[in-house]
Amino acid sequence: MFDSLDQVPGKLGFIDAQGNTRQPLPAGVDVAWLQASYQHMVRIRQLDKKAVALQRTGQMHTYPPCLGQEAIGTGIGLAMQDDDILVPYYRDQATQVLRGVTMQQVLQVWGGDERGNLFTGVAARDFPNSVPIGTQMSHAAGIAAAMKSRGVRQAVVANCGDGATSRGDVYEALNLVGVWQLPMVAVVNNNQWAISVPRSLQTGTRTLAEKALAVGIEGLQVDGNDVVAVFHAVRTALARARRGKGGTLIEAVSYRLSDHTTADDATRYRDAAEVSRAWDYDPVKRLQTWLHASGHWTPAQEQALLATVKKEVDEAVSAYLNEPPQAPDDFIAYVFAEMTPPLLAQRDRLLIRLARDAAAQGGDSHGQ
Amino acid sequence: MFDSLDQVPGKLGFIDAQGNTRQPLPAGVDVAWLQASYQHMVRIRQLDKKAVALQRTGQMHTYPPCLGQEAIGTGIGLAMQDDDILVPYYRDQATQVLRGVTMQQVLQVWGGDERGNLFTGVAARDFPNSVPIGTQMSHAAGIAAAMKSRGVRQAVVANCGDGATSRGDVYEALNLVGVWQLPMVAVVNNNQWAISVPRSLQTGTRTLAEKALAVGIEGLQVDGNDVVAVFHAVRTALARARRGKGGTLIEAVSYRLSDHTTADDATRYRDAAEVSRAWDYDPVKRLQTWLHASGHWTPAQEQALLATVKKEVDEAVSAYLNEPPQAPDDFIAYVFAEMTPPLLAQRDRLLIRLARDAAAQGGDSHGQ
Amino acid sequence: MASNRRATCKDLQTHDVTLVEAVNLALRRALIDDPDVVVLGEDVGTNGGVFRATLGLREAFGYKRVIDTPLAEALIAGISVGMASQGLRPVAEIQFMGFINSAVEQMLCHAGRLRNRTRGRLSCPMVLRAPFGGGIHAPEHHSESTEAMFAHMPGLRVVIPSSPTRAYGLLLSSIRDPDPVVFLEPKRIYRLVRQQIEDDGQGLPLDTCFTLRQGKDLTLVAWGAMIHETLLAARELAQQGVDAEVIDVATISPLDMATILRSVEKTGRCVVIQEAARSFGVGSEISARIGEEALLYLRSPVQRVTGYDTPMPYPSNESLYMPSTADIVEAARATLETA
Amino acid sequence: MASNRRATCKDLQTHDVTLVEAVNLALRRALIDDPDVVVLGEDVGTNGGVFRATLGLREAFGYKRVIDTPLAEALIAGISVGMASQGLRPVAEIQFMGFINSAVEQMLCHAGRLRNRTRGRLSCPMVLRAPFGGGIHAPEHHSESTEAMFAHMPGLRVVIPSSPTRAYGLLLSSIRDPDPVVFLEPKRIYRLVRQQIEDDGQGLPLDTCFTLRQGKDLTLVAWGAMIHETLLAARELAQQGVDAEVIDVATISPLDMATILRSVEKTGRCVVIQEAARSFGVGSEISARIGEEALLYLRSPVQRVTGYDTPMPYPSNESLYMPSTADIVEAARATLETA
Ligand SMILES: Cc1ncc(C[n+]2csc(CCOP(=O)(O)OP(=O)(O)O)c2C)c(N)n1
Ligand SMILES: Cc1ncc(C[n+]2csc(CCOP(=O)(O)OP(=O)(O)O)c2C)c(N)n1
Ligand SMILES: [Mg+2]
Ligand SMILES: [Mg+2]
Repeated sequence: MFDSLDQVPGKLGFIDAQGNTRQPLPAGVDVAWLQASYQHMVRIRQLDKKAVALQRTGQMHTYPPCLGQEAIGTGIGLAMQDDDILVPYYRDQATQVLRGVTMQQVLQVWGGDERGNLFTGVAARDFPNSVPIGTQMSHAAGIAAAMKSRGVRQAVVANCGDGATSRGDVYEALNLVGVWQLPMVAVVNNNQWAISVPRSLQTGTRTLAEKALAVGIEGLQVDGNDVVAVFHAVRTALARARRGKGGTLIEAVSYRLSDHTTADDATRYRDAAEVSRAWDYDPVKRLQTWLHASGHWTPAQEQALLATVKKEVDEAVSAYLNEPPQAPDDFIAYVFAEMTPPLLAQRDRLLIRLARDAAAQGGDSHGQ
Repeated sequence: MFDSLDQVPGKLGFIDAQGNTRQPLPAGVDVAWLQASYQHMVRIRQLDKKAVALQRTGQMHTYPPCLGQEAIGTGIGLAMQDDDILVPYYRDQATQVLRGVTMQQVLQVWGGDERGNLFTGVAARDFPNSVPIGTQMSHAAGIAAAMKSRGVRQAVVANCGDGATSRGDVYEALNLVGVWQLPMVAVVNNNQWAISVPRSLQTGTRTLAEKALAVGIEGLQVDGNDVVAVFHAVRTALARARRGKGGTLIEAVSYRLSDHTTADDATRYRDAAEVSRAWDYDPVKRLQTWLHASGHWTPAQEQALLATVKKEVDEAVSAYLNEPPQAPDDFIAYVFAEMTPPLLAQRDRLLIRLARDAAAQGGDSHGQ
Repeated sequence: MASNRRATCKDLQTHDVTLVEAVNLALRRALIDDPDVVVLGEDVGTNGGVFRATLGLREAFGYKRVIDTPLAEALIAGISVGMASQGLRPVAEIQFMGFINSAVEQMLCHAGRLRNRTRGRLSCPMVLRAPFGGGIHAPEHHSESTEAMFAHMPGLRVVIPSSPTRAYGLLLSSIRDPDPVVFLEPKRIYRLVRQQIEDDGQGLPLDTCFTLRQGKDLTLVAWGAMIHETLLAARELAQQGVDAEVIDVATISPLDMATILRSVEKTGRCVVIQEAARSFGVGSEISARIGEEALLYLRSPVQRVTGYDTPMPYPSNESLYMPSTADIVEAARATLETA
Repeated sequence: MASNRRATCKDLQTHDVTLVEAVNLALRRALIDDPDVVVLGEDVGTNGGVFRATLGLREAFGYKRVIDTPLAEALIAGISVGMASQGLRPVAEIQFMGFINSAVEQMLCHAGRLRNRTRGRLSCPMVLRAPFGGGIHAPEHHSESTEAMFAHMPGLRVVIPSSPTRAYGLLLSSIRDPDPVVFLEPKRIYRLVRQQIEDDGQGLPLDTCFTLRQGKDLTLVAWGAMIHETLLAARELAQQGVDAEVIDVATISPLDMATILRSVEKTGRCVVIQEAARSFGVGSEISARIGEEALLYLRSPVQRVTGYDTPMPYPSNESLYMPSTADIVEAARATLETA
């Protein structure tokens, strides 16, 4: 495979930034599909916006927006089969929601509540997102190895950012995918920045896709703001993986339109001009333009969509805000399958503390 | 650089297994040079043999022979300048001795005595060999970064095995070499095996050299049993590095003719036939053949060499065996620049223990 | 060849085995009993592991269940987490404990947290095995005892056998445990003694210390290879008329303090023996807990016999570092002399 | 803009700074004083670090001395070892202690051993800085306290400041120390108080605890952010007529037990406070050492106030995990009630 540069072609793309069709759309991608993708991206953008607002108003903790990367998550989510497994990173809200993770759960995780990871249904065996950058890639390889060893026709999608490609464990995992020919598709969300560190300071290679060459797997670069390109690349790679033909590294080129997280201030380290140029490539806008121009999306449809989406997100927010708190000892109860004697003692201690503090609250508080 | 496959050409070689010249020898490689290389390889092979014998007779601990890899170490050692720095792995005896590490020190290290790492002269800032596989590559990158930051015209050579290329830290270090354009030459000693695990189970790539493509540095594969090829490749890469043109990954293809270490029994996992075929590519033999055939090496010279080498190695062995032991508290004294209060207390405790045990030895022993 | 033992295992044959052979027997038993068990690591296949702990397993169970990995310890731990999350029961070998360090991140951040993070939705029933400890004249980094590092990590069990019987029973229980276990094998005593083991698949509990010798005068607490010197010390003390109780901690974390406290309440004196560096080790936890919970019973300060706060020396000096029987006897006598 | 301060530093101006600003001031001072000092890490350049500890340093000292690295912590530690071996003085930042784990191998196997391994030929004067501890409602893995792991590693110093003054002085000494230092910054109190610091380049000793409050009734031992609650507890105890001595351990390893023992010999009672998981933590070492060396002075068992043997909860429940002032007061009272 190393002989051919075809693996790392110029960016794969179908719909360009102006909403023009660059090449015939792949099988399975029709107007209904495009409308559905568009709707999902709008939905996620609304969720994202709301999450930031919740954080700004003290109703949520640090949140990593996926603004600008909605096409990646949506393309992946639509390409996956139910019995595939997702090993996400922390900007995969779009994929997760397509896999049945509720918006409320997305908010719950960033609201600091482990119950947000209690995925059900299709997502029941998906991983929660991984905070230590890169570490999730070997989980994904392990899952793929389990699939291969059981001889099932399933595959794993594992995601990470451009910065993550500097981590050795990402290389180790992809190397295993190559040598064991594992059914795994790795999608690098190249949003050009790792907090304040630009892509050019992470690695000396021209593309991130070509890192596939070092591990003997397929590699390609796609326009990560083109949901069709992401979908097509991931679907093709997943089919290949399920057929036992091995893994693929997909570099989805995009841009982080937001701050790194709500705790970050990107104006400190990047030009407003660069960001505003990046908006020209907005994945949502281009799809809207395409749908408009081709007569498959009316202002009325848009209005209706916005209303539906707003309602959906508002409901998720209110469910999130009204969720009763966890039992106080939940953080002790799930460490092991059964609480160990030391943990039982520590739980007792916790409950006594809480009773003490409650009593003190009633009277003259000496708590923290 | 990714555009050109020239970086990973077919193996570079000058003198083939039959001792034939495959292409004109590079500048600087003349008969005297070849004789010197040959002599050094013979010297190292003798040292290696003796070390194994010492281990077999209980006079040394586990030892990793470099049998079959002498050309790699010799080529590197001859290519390096005095003010370059070597970050070796544990089969770099040939390079180390060329850098002024004494044979006695080589034996001392594997005899379990830290003083074997007290290199002087040219090697005074070289690293001792690194036991945790791969970890040395980032030391080398750090040294190269220090050189670059000081603006000196020096470079680092860092070595590892084929198995080591699976370690994430090797990738991380090489990636840094690429993005910071560091003056570092990494030589992968591909001896086909990592203990019992063949090269084919480490990675899915066709060569190890092509891993350079993932980190944006030069990569090439050389015949690691051809001392001229190794020398030429390393010298060229070092010159490039010193000129500020960045790093190189050199895969030196060779074969581990010995057991992994004296604690290993390779007959458990590899064919005798494979090993005997590999002897046909013996790096020492081919150079001898070339020298013989071209009339630059006589049986008398060979005999004289063997005698000299035997004497040199025997002297090293006797120096090694007669080295007075370390002070008992040496293992405490060098942990920090100055002994800390806890360590001072522990040293006192050690000395009391030793006195106690000595007394008990005199009387009726109850030591371990 | 060991691969022929499969049939005989089924017949509940009794085996006369060393500790490392008991590990092998337990792995074999687990592979037979549970199709989800897989063994993985560097050189565990054809080579049977550098200590032969996995000898013959590849021949008996094939490539899919006995897997040589690339040389990457973070990866070995990470894929084990992934496999375990999907219901496999990976038993991964780290070749020497000195090479476990790149796996620390996976064990701390993921193995020990997956269940808690997902509130029970996913779990991580994996075992990370590693030979540990010094005394075999191995090269640098081949003699480490860093069990304290793992004991401090929430969500992990740390289990250390000190005899063939306990190796067999504790390893089986570790493999069957629904949560991750770091299983450390004292390689210095891998081949020290043989014991009769009936291969009946019987596990040993992971929540208890084992009292190896009853005694009333003082309590000696140890684990792993130091149990050997500790028992020798107890014998020597007996010759001197001192009756020592010997406790093998076995499961270092979560720690069964009840057994230790009961003993110390009886004897009033305690010596804790560890090979690891002196400060911030497992022995400190045990000593602290005794001080906190049995202070009034203590007739003498708890003593620790330990290694030094230094790296393990290169082999020519490793015996200087290692706690000896004489050290234990001396510490025991010191506790007897006070108060 | 901070970059203008360079000149003023030279004039020994007094600065009214928070702890994180004191870190910045010390880094700046070290960069000015010693051309071999380099600062490196993720986002330490233009961004000035996610907590702004390196704010303005890039502007003042340029790209060669204030270096953004790729996202790879093992690499950050590993290149620091390499740089330090050649006479540079790398001061590397790990963004959060939760991401230090892939650097463990380099710190344990190399940073702490290079001098010993080469019998003094090479050394490793590096500092690995990391903000640590919980209580700021940060995401998972942003609130860890794993200082015990590093304290157990021979050849490393582990230093933890608890005030702006001590941050400045201890960091300067850490940078100048000829051996590797893990320097952990309690981020919860990064901006809690301001202190006047004269930027005179004066370091503070790395071999001593600091007694922050004299007292005769009991000894409270803590470090890092918990010093805050500990001092509050001491004040509250004072109101109750109890005179507590407060010791800031500061240098966790090597541990200055002399100061602690002197205090406990005076007070006979001790509470050790740590935010880290309860078992196998730094507090256990301190408690064990008191039990071993001051048993006869103890009028009551040493108590530990600690976190739980669980991962730090996601932020909505982190306050349940954190030791509180009330917990310290309660433990103190308990030690006073016994014996
Ligand atoms: C191992 C590790 N190191 C550092 C961090 C802190 N951190 C969080 S996100 C981030 C940048 C990640 O960049 P990238 O991989 O490009 O993903 P992006 O956030 O841009 O989507 C960093 C350094 C972390 N979470 N994990
Ligand atoms: C991190 C680490 N893991 C495992 C080992 C044990 N070990 C020593 S050498 C070796 C194989 C190395 O193979 P390779 O890199 O090809 O070098 P070679 O020995 O063949 O020259 C292994 C697994 C080690 N030293 N370090
Ligand atoms: Mg990014
Ligand atoms: Mg090899």
